[in-house]
Amino acid sequence: MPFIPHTEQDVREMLVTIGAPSIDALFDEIPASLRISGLDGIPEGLSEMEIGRLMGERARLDGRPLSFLGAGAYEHHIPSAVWTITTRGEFYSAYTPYQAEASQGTLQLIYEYQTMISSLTGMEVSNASLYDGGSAVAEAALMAVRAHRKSKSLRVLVPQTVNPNYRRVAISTAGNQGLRFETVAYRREDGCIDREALAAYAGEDIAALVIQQPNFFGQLEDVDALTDWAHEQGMLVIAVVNPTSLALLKPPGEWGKTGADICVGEGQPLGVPLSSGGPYFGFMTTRMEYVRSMPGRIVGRTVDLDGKQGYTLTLQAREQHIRRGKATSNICTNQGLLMTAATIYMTLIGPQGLSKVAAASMQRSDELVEALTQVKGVRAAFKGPRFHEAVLLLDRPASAVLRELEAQGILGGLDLSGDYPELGSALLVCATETKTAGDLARYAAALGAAVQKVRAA
Amino acid sequence: MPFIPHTEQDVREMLVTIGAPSIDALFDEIPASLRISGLDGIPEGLSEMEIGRLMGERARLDGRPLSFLGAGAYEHHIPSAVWTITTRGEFYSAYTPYQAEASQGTLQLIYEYQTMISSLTGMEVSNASLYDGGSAVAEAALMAVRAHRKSKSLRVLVPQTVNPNYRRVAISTAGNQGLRFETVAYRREDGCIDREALAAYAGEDIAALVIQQPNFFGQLEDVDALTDWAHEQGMLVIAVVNPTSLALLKPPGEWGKTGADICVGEGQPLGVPLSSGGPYFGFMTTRMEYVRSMPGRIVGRTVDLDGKQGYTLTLQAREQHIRRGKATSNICTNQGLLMTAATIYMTLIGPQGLSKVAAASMQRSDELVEALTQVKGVRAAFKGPRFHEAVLLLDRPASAVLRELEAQGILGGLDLSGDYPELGSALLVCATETKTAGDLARYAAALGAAVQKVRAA
Amino acid sequence: MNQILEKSIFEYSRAGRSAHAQQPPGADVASAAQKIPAALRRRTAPMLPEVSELDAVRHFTRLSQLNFSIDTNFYPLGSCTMKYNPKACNQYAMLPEFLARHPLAPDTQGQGFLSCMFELQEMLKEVTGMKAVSLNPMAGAHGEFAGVAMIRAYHRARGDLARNEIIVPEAAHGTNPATATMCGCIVKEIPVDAQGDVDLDALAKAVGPNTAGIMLTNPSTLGVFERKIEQVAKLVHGAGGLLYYDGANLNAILGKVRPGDMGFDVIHMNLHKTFSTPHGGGGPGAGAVGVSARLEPFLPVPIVGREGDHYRWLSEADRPQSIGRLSAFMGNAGVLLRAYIYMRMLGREGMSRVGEYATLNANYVMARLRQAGFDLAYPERRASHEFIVTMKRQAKELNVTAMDIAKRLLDYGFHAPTTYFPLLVPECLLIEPTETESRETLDGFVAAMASIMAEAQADASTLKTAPHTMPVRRLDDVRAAKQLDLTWKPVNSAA
Amino acid sequence: MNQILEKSIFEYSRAGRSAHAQQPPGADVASAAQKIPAALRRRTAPMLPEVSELDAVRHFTRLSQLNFSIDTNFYPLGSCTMKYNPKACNQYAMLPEFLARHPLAPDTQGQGFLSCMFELQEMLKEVTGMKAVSLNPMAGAHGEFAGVAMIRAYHRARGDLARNEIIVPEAAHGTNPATATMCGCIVKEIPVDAQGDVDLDALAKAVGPNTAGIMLTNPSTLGVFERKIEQVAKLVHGAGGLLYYDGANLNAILGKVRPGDMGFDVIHMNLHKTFSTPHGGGGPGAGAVGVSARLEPFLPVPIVGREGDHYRWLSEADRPQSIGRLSAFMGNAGVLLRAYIYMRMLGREGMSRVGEYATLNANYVMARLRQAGFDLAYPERRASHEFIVTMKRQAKELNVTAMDIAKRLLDYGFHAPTTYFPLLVPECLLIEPTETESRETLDGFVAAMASIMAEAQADASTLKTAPHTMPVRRLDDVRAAKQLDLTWKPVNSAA
Ligand SMILES: Cc1ncc(COP(=O)(O)O)c(C=O)c1O
Ligand SMILES: Cc1ncc(COP(=O)(O)O)c(C=O)c1O
Repeated sequence: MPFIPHTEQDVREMLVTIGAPSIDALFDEIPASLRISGLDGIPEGLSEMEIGRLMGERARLDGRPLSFLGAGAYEHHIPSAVWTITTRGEFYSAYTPYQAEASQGTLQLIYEYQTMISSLTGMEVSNASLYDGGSAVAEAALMAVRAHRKSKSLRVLVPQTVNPNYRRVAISTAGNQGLRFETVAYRREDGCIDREALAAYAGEDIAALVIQQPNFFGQLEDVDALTDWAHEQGMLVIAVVNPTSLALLKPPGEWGKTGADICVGEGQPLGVPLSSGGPYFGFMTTRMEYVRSMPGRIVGRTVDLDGKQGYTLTLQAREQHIRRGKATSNICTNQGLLMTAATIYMTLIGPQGLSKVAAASMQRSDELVEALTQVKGVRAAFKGPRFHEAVLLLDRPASAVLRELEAQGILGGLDLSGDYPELGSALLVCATETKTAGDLARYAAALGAAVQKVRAA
Repeated sequence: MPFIPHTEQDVREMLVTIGAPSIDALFDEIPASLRISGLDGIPEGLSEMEIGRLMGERARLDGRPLSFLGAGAYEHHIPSAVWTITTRGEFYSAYTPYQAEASQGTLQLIYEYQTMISSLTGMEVSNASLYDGGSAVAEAALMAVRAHRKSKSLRVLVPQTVNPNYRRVAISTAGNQGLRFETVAYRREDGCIDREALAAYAGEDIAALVIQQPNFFGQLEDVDALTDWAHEQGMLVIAVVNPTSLALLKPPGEWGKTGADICVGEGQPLGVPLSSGGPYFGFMTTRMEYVRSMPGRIVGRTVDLDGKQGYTLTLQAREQHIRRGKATSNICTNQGLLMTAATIYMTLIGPQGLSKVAAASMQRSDELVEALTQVKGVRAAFKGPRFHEAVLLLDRPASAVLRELEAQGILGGLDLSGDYPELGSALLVCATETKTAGDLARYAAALGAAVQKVRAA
Repeated sequence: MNQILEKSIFEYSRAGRSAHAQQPPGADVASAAQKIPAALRRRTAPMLPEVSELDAVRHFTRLSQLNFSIDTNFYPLGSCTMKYNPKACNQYAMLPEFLARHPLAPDTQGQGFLSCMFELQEMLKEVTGMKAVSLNPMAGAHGEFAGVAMIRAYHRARGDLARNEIIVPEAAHGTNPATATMCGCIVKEIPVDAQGDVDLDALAKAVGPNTAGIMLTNPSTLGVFERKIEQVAKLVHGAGGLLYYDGANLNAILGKVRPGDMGFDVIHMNLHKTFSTPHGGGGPGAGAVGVSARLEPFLPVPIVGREGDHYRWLSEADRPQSIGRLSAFMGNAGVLLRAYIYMRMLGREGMSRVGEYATLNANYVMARLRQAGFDLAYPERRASHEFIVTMKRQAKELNVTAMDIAKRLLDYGFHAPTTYFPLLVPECLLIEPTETESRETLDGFVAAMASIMAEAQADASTLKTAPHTMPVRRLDDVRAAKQLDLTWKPVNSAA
Repeated sequence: MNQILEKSIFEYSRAGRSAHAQQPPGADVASAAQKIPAALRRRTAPMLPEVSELDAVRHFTRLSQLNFSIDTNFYPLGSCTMKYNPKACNQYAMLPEFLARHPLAPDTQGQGFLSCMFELQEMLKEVTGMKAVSLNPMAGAHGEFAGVAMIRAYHRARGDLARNEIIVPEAAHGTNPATATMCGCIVKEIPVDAQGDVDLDALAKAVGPNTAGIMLTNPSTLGVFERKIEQVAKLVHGAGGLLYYDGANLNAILGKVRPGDMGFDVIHMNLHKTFSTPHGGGGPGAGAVGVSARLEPFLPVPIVGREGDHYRWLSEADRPQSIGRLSAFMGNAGVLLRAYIYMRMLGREGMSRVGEYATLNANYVMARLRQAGFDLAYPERRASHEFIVTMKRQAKELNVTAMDIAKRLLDYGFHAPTTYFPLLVPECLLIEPTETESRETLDGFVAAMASIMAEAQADASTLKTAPHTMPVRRLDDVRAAKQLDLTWKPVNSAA
């Protein structure tokens, strides 16, 4: 019996101890009318050897195309040590560290994570992870509304330059509590928040402004001015950031005169494989004054009976298992293992390394844009500084071009026509430190051919 | 500096402590005439990301053909847990357990290994591994000569049915001490040791007879009669066995009236990946009476100062670090990690599982022979019982047929024409539990086509 | 477990040290920074550790050894289903192609992955008896959220706008009321009776035209099967409400009875419990949701659909009534792969055995602890896959609490059961052995419990000051919450 | 490290239990057995454990925690070069294609693997200054064997049949004389002088017409560079002998001086030392051999050759004078891949830094221990990558031995240095920090040594009964060797 250790003798003797005639008798409190006799729709069990073969075949089906996709999930080098250690049974198969004395490994690691991510974002405190970047934005909006001292407003401004999927998640999640997310247009010339559109909200009672930096287009927003403007309007500022970029970009804690109030983002770039979209983790940091409004677990350092330092979950009164219906969030299981990987990643990559990853990614993406815009009919959509993504405009339908590229084993970027039809045929492309000059050249050549082919068709 | 932690400040301060002006000065005892200034022939260093990419490309070059090769290295299912645990840093990066108190994990594991492999081979004691199956045969021959109480002979009989590479290794290794390996022919009808050829040695002063079971052709030797004959002649018997087969085959400890004297073999089938030929491990077991003649490390159970049970290396007086020129062998570093994997493998597979692996492998190889001999011009070389390998005779040159198969992504077996030219065009093929009916059918179809193509050419 | 504490990674850090092989070659930080407008540039480096690769490996390896885990210890944590996580699930979910696949890669570059997801949906439908499944939610609570959001969307779609009350039994897990609140609902708690079943009278009084639905787990968190489930369903449905099944306890009934057959309209499954994906020291999980036909249109997107031989994502366009997206991409894909592998390895029979042997183990430990003199919260009832011991008597007589027992168990090499949940049973220990533990391990646990009881009678201080063999002794939680110390600060800095 | 002992895996075993998912499906044992003649069949099952997968995982995970290792502890084991084993080397050597490749697969199905091997040969030639390399030997001692066998083959090929004496300095590692014997040679030991250099007079007396060669490591196992190496070479070559270089200490001189330039004719390299492949609790290693031009024809096969763009194995046919094969296939291929990856990551500069920083670390620890009052075996000399402390004085004055220090160090979380080797220095500790350890770790080690010395002066019994914090206290080796207990036996069996 796979994963069940019982011998026939065990079962017999255990039933005697229990005083039951059969295992089936243990289910005698279940109304007979409800009992089923089996699960005919489930295939027969496979041995590990068989499932290994099957999964190998399926993996090969997926292939390994050369990808220039970004849009919220980024291909970065992951040091071998990261997952070698992360998947050690003691991390992999432990539960939430409720028994602190038997969980100092996980607890200390979370404390170290909190330190790193707080410093990276320039904020004072962090939780131990949320589900992903999208849900972190939703939680941040709920938190902003909850934490706002002066306003009871349920309105949150979410510019169009915020990842459209984050906006969707925020609406699906926080919309249920009546939060209203209002979009703000972007400027066509630089792909940044349209300050005039924003100015229209001046003087209104709004809980928070969400600012994504770099924004969904990869462009850099003028975060200081935006933050100060929002604060002047009495709004809190929710920063949505790419952690890699923070090696070079001003951290949210330093935006404007007083810094953003809540900072969230997708932790995936920090050592988490792309893996079809998950598991990733959302990070969230904030000012100490808002710590009791924060959702999710938090670890604190304390002392034991002998005065020895140790770590434990703290501020649990915010959480559902204590506060139930009045908790700051319903989150229970979080994304601990991914946070573990990220902590090891940040340790291995270090401050210099992260700067280099960020710089190399910027360089590669600049070179990519340079190379691709040599192709006839391809041009950059926006002016102004970027991080490691860019929007390209094509004179032929992006979907058709992407299909041609796919046939060459290249994933050429994200077709923006669904979310940003006003851009026409637009592609969001990304290159990180993992791309070589050869990769870029290969893409450029293939794009030239693809555009020509589509034009000819 | 990859893998060097020193900061510039560290270096400066450490040199002050040492009292040396520079690192270079630390080499001032080396005659200047010998100093080199660098290693120009070594390429520049690669980051982990770059080497990862390079190795990925090289791995893809090697491909993943469907293989029916055996001949001493066998494809078996390896439970995921085996290498997950084996590569844990505490096993992977530890040294030989010289400090027993800080190495109880490795030591207890070796003791458990010794128990398992002794029982599997039906012998009393085991060492903690030798380099591989081939070198184990060489060590066994040396040991037999050393341990033989009555004979000083340096002659060892090694039938042709013993893996030709094992014979080569034995000669290259033990030949230096004057051991003479004399071959014994096999019978053409059943591929087993020719008893008549053997009988020619009756009455001679010979240290040992080597018997491989199943033999190199996959055929089963009449081990009882051979063992008894050898013992009657005053020879020791060295058994060379496939550990998987021992789930079904009589263990060497029970061969004939009193059992073989030394048992060795290649441990690879027990959870070790094929990996181009290594690292594997040689196992060696023997009777208690010969334990002091055994090469390699041995672990014993003992007690500590408090009378608590614990494990330690023992009988070290046999070994080179104590006995130096008079040691039983020069072996020092062995194949501990592979033995670790094998111990976990044997634990996970269990006695029933190993029987099933052996049975399934026999079945698959019977089916393979059945399917392949349907092809015109292909027939089985030998009659008589087999384990999981078989020799096929082709009416066209094996090398040409294999090349055709390779083009279909199939490694069709080993061409025996080099080592056994008397067989004509012969292929040694193997199928284990990893092969499906579909795999066999694919091979059979491809073989049909290949033979036809060669015939046409 | 290691007993020696490990210093902070920041104490290893030295300016200028690095794990050099991890840094991308040829990066020109200065010129990249130059391209960033000065005002947007970072001015001071983040405080990430500056250590060698060996320092990092050694530090985190040592930290790992400070943990209990399934791979090292029996972990009978009630409600959490801490069963063996097969290594194969991890290995095959981490095949290079799966890891490298970008979430926005087209369906055509993911037929392998998508086929696994489709089949997982189908299998989850079968084991739960639901009509349709969405794999998006990333944990149980996230699944609850999806479920309650669908209930609300359902009522709203019917113009039934007043229904904003969610009923939960008092024994419910904290996520249930918290979820209801997150969905903008009002929580109504109802009591359970002395046998652990829902108080039907109270329920009858609670339901009404505002009832959106009820959230139940069955077997409940009291470790017993809700015998009146059919009446409950009738009452709630009769009042126009829907039934939500908290699948945290699905392990208990796998292959024996299905939520869909009990009348539930929506269910979440904790794949990290029932389907053995790892808990990872807090996560990730996966909280797939299943629904009856009437809720199908509201399922969160994306969902995997099959058209002939081709698998593709169904999104908002295919499901216009969907409650929408709950994650930026499609949930915890890698966790789902692990669950898929696990389910395929177990297969039809294996799946049914889970419930059987989880129940056998729980009833066995219950029987043996009862013999050893422990008080059961529901002595008349069968245990489901878990059961409750109450230390109420001992708390009075010996002044030892459930927490003392829990801490002392750690010294015996066993992780503590869940303590103080469910809240309504005083001094409770919720014990869930799971089906993957051998009888010898269970016997060892019972022996430890008996020995601890004897210690309590001899000298309770051994328990009150436990644990004694962990890297730290009992930690001061009150201080942790009062003197917040949430990030490491350099010794010289003004903390 | 875990302090709690783990019971034997056989104590977990129960008849009929199994890790079921590991068993091949559809195997029919009875009918397979039927095909085996009754006399050849196994009658009783082997005593392999019958346990669940969880039991196995838990048992071996717990066992692992009972070990010190590089990944958890500083391990200054002299002569063993216990440096960090980069995780990348393991990960990329274990790519599925590499693991699946059959050793007899044709060259055409292995150009990726073979190109790595070829380049590894080339790199090893460069760092050693030798003319040609064979990767076959599976450990240092195996490489020694190959080397001495080649020396013999060389003399034999020249008809110089009397040369069967191998000279080794008394400080040589045990494998050196053992290897000479294995090769059928006679061992002649020669002394070293007070400074640790070879006694040239003794050498001059030892060489002669029977001299096959000399085996040396340089720096020697005394931790010092053999300054008279050029004279040694001249003397031995002059007498018609060849020079063998034991590469165990190559780490010390990487990029600074090359054995080939010193006059050595043949060398083995311990890839598991200098090139950081893991020690694996005892192995595997890899003992590639390099030779000067005159020995090239004798190299063990197979060797990787390149023809244009194509790599192929060279075998006996290509190298008719080869000493032959030393392994069934081609040595420890997977270990060689790890060494290749390591060397490529280090590259040209990194390779030279190894020797520099290994030497820096050793001289630093030596200087600090001297300050702390420890006696050095060769106080006048530079340390190479290792050095010797002698406890001779303390043994007399305080009755504490090198072994006592070693055992007590374990309590401080440090693996002990090599003790009682080389044999000629009384009460010696051979200390090799390696280049991958940080200064802070070295300082911690020195502090521990100083503290132990203080303990020795205060109350030597603390040391004599050490270790105190390991899972077991000092073990009775004498009993282990006298009352041999080498396999587990069921309690009921007559043991
Ligand atoms: C009964 C019950 N419901 C819901 C949950 C929440 O699940 P998750 O932690 O996956 O969010 C849990 C988890 O502990 C639980 O035990
Ligand atoms: C100086 C010296 N020579 C030779 C050897 C033997 O090498 P191996 O253990 O790889 O066989 C060693 C290993 O400890 C050594 O230190």
